[in-house]
Amino acid sequence: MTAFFRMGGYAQYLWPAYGITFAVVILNIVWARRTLARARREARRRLAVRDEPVLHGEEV
Amino acid sequence: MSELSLRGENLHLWRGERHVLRGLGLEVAAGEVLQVTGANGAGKTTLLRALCGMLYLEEGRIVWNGVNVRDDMPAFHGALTYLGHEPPLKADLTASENLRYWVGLRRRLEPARIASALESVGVPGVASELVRTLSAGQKRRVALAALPLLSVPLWLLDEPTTNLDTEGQKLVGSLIERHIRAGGLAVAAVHHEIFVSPQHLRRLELSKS
Amino acid sequence: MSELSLRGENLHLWRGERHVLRGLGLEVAAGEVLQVTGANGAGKTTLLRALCGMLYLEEGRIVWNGVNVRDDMPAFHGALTYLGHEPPLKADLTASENLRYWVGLRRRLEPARIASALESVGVPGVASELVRTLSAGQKRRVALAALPLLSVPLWLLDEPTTNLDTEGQKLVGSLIERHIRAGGLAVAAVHHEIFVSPQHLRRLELSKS
Amino acid sequence: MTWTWFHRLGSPPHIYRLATRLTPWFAWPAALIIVAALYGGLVLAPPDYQQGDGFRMVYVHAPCAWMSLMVYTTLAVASAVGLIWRMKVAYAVAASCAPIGASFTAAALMTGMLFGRPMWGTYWAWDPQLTFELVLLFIYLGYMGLRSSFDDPQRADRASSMLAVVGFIDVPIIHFSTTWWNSLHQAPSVLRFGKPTIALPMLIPLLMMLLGFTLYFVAILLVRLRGEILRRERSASWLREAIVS
Amino acid sequence: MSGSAVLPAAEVRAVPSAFDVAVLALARDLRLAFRKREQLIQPLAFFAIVTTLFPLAITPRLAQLREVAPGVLWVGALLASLLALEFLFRDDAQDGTLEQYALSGRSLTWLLFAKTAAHWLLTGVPLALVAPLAAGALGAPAASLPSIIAPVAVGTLALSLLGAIGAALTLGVKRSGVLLSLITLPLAVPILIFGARATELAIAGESFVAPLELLGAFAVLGLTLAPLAAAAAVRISLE
Amino acid sequence: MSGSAVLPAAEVRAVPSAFDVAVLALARDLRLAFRKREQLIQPLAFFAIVTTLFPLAITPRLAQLREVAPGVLWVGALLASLLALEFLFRDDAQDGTLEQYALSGRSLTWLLFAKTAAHWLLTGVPLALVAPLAAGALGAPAASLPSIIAPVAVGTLALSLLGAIGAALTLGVKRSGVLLSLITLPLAVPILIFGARATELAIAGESFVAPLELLGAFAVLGLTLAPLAAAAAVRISLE
Ligand code: HEM
Ligand SMILES: Nc1ncnc2c1ncn2[C@@H]1O[C@H](COP(=O)(O)OP(=O)(O)OP(=O)(O)O)[C@@H](O)[C@H]1O
Ligand SMILES: Nc1ncnc2c1ncn2[C@@H]1O[C@H](COP(=O)(O)OP(=O)(O)OP(=O)(O)O)[C@@H](O)[C@H]1O
Ligand SMILES: [Mg+2]
Ligand SMILES: [Mg+2]
Repeated sequence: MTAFFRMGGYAQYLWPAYGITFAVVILNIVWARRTLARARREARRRLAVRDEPVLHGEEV
Repeated sequence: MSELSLRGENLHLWRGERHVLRGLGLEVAAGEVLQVTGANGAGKTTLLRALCGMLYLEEGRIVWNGVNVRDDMPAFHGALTYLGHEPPLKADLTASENLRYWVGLRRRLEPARIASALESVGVPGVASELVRTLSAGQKRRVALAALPLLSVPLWLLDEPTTNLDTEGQKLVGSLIERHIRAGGLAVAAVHHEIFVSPQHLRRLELSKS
Repeated sequence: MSELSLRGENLHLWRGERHVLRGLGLEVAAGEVLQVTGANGAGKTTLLRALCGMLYLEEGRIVWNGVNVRDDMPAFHGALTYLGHEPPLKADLTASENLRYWVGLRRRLEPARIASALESVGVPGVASELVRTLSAGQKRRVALAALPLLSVPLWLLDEPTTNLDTEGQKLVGSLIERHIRAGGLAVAAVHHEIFVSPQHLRRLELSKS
Repeated sequence: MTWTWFHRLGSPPHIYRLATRLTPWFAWPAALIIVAALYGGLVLAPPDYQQGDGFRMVYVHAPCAWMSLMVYTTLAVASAVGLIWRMKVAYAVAASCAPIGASFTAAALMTGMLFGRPMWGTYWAWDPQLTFELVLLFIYLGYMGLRSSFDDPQRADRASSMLAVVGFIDVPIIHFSTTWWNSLHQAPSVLRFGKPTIALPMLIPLLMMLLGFTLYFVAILLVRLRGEILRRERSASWLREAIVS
Repeated sequence: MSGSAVLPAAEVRAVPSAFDVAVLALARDLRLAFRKREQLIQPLAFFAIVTTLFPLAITPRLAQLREVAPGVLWVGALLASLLALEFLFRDDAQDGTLEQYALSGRSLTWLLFAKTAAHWLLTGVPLALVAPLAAGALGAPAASLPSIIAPVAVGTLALSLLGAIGAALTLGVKRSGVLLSLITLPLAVPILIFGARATELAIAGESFVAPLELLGAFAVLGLTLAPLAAAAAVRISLE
Repeated sequence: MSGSAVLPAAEVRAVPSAFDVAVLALARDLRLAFRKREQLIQPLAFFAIVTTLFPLAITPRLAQLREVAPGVLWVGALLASLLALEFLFRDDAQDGTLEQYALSGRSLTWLLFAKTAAHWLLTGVPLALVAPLAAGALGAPAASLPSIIAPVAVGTLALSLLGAIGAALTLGVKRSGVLLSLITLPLAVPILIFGARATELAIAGESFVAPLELLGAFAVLGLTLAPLAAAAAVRISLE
């Protein structure tokens, strides 16, 4: 097992590389979900405004 | 069809999260000026910029002489001039150079016409002074001098009387009056009275959303 | 000596080749507002900037509470605020951040006061919006909100009503009125009527050279 | 008639619903394949005769590098489609690609550097492929910077799409630079014309990784795409239906 | 025909040609530059500073300086050209000039071509003229100095054209700042590489025709494509 | 005492101290920078681009790059720092903030000190943190990289302080631009020389205490003198 983690002496480069890659993988998932959630919130707010009656536009 | 006309139909526009124009309709014909009024933040600037195609309309269309302007933007732009909150003058050019380069993009101009235009807006002395050294009202007058020189039919004016003294505010009225009498049309956002004869004037009041 | 007063004596000033202020004298006492009028280019902005020491006077002196201001510039600056043609707001800060940093240089401020100041100038909703996204009149109102917060006795206002709707122009009047009733004094360059009670108002008409 | 599918492709509500439905079909296979490939690459594959266990870094480096190029290609193609056919959804795809691609380009650079230290004895060299990969990162950043500096999403779409199309020249430069110049970096051994040049037990996990990351990319893209569509669609009544679901 | 009073027939004939408009815009930019002299000297000053600082920061041994001279020269020229580009467009965006261009209904291709030409005349040409001096200071032999001019002149032309596209893309943006560099520099890398190569050969006294031809090819490509692309970009960002 | 209503006694006590004012101004600049992210990344992007362009233009051979690395690093840092300085003051001059500072009656020394600190925090510190990466890319051995940070950090502090004087002198000038560089750069030459020397020694793995101490001396001198000089300069240019 320790041999596995030592990776033939390359551990100090190999594990950071894996760490970086999977950090990016996870981050992308989190980011994507968060942008979707934010877009939904904004859309909801817009819909609320839209439901109000049209106030202006009358010529006097 | 030979009559000039500008029509906005069902205009919808958001700025950021605000639904500023909500189904607005308007119409101006040759010989008319449409005064847009409304409280600060009601959307006057937004409307004017949308009319000249600088803001994207979510819905609705703008019709110039019966043609949707999206179909021929350059022709529409060639027929209008827009004057915004800030006069589009180069601080390091003189007043007459500014007019020469600004108007010269669209019309051949004799220098004499520039001089007489500056005189007609009450700043005959500034022709060869750098715009950097002019007072706020003098700058505004130089920008106004460009309007008749451009000789385009449609004027979109956003608070053209800013920084002007009372005499200057009358001047704006008479500039517009002369323009629409010659068959032009104008949309102007002005808070106070515009000095034009009432039969030419129409009003559009924007209310704050 | 305990009464606040501002006096200008024999002010002379050139801008470039123009002799703009030519032996001008003026006086304002606590409880008064001096309205400076004059055609565009008459020298209103020049006068206001000279009064707060940002333009070099060729001749003459400015006296604050009996003391020549040259003798104690920081004290004089600490007692005045100057609002020019352009509201000094950072486009990338929100309205309330702008006020916090601008006023905070001079006074400790609770956030609640900023909110109420914005409300008193009619833009309660913009506190947390970037100034970049405000309309011209909304920006002007935010700048006006700073005036009472600063609580300095002398206001120098250069066309404070620019871009404001009619309700906003009344607002400027009532801001000034409240200030001078509390013993402050103001010099304001405004083309049209200022809405303050006539007994507080004095006028200075600059004629064009 | 035959073009109905194309128009449906351009219809935001349709795409929105499709994206919602398809996401799990990409996400779960991606997870499974990547985990299997990890096992294959870290445990099953024998050490390289030259690079020893260090070669196992390729199982993260190559997918990252592959993502950086593939995502940019998607971005550029979507941009071109948007410019030519004025298709809103294509712009939304392009906009969704950028942050994904940029992050994987950064990852490719970093894993490459970690790879380079034991293999070449240096973290960095001014080798054409490496340099242009760095340039690709700058292009991604420029694209995102350009997008974010427009207030108006429609303008942002069109302006940034032109940049994306112009910037595409960088992708073939990166891919073929190892063949054009004789460089430090390994020439393509998998993605080449003809047969791959590495041993099978090493190759299979690598191929699985590439496949897994591609599926993963599609899944992330679909989620981001929905956000972009929601942000663009202001008027349609289906918005209500979309956010209720 | 009430419109005729506003646009009488005589006026319609008075509309200047696209070429006239370009000449006018060019004249305007040049006049402005000569009036704001700092805009004129800014690129030169920047270039001079970069090439002066460099020998101070590394070793003053000329032999070594000569080796890095092409790099210093070209990085300096590239950055100087780019800074001026930002300058040229930022001012016009701020004071509303570009808005007026876009709303004039005139062909933007020609207007942008004029702005690009002004940029090259105001930065590329002076840089090309000063480059031999800088190269000399960095230890290039006197005989090689005249041949420094051509690559810099051609390279900066290509840079100006490339920069025009970037500038046009960022035209709708109020605060472009670093964005323009970020967009343009990655695409300018080939010009830099071939330019430095040409200068290196010139300093070594060898024939630099091959890289110069490549630079020329970039410039010609740019001349034919850049104004079109830039105009398309402007139309896009102001539509 | 009618003035008392305008300035009641309670209000007078509410006047913040000079230090509070400085903290407020610093907070403002930092907040602004984090909001306009391009202002934050501008110096870093510039530095990154310069250090990327050099190897492309000179030679990709690391052995040779290593010799010019200190020069590239310091010229890049100097220019990045200076460009940001112009930015930091230009915006404030344009929107009237500096005018309000000058008319506030508060000590300009502290306000300018705050602006200088903001400048260093926003450019010097990030540059110092990125410099090892750049040095590594230019072939500096990995072991030497941590020791790259200190000279750059101290040197950029001295640069910021020096730049503040220049910026203050050009404050009354609306379009400072190139003027600032012309005033500041000649004075920055000693910092450049000692900084490059320190970096050179650091890369070679030798002791760089001597030049670092000199840089430190410049910084300390700057800390004591620069805010005073800058405030005097502002008072002159706004009188
Ligand atoms: C910072 C340094 C590095 C960068 C920026 C980098 C970049 C890239 C890129 C862009 C690719 C994709 C190429 C393509 O699909 O055309 C790639 C693939 C690859 N890289 Fe790197 N690389 C770096 C260092 C290394 C090192 C040190 C090694 C190993 C000695 C390495 C081994 C590989 C391998 C095996 C592939 C897969 C090629 C294939 O089979 O198609 N890389 N790298
Ligand atoms: N920097 C300058 N250099 C030269 N002349 C100047 C300068 N600034 C102003 N002037 C001149 O001084 C005169 C007064 O200008 P000022 O701005 O004070 O006028 P004003 O009364 O404020 O006008 P407005 O109502 O238009 O604001 C003007 O004729 C102007 O041309
Ligand atoms: N870029 C923007 N982002 C977000 N909101 C904006 C933006 N520009 C304007 N707005 C908002 O749109 C509304 C209308 O602004 P607009 O400038 O059209 O008002 P206006 O009627 O011209 O007001 P004023 O009389 O003050 O000039 C305002 O509430 C403003 O806050
Ligand atoms: Mg408005
Ligand atoms: Mg004035």
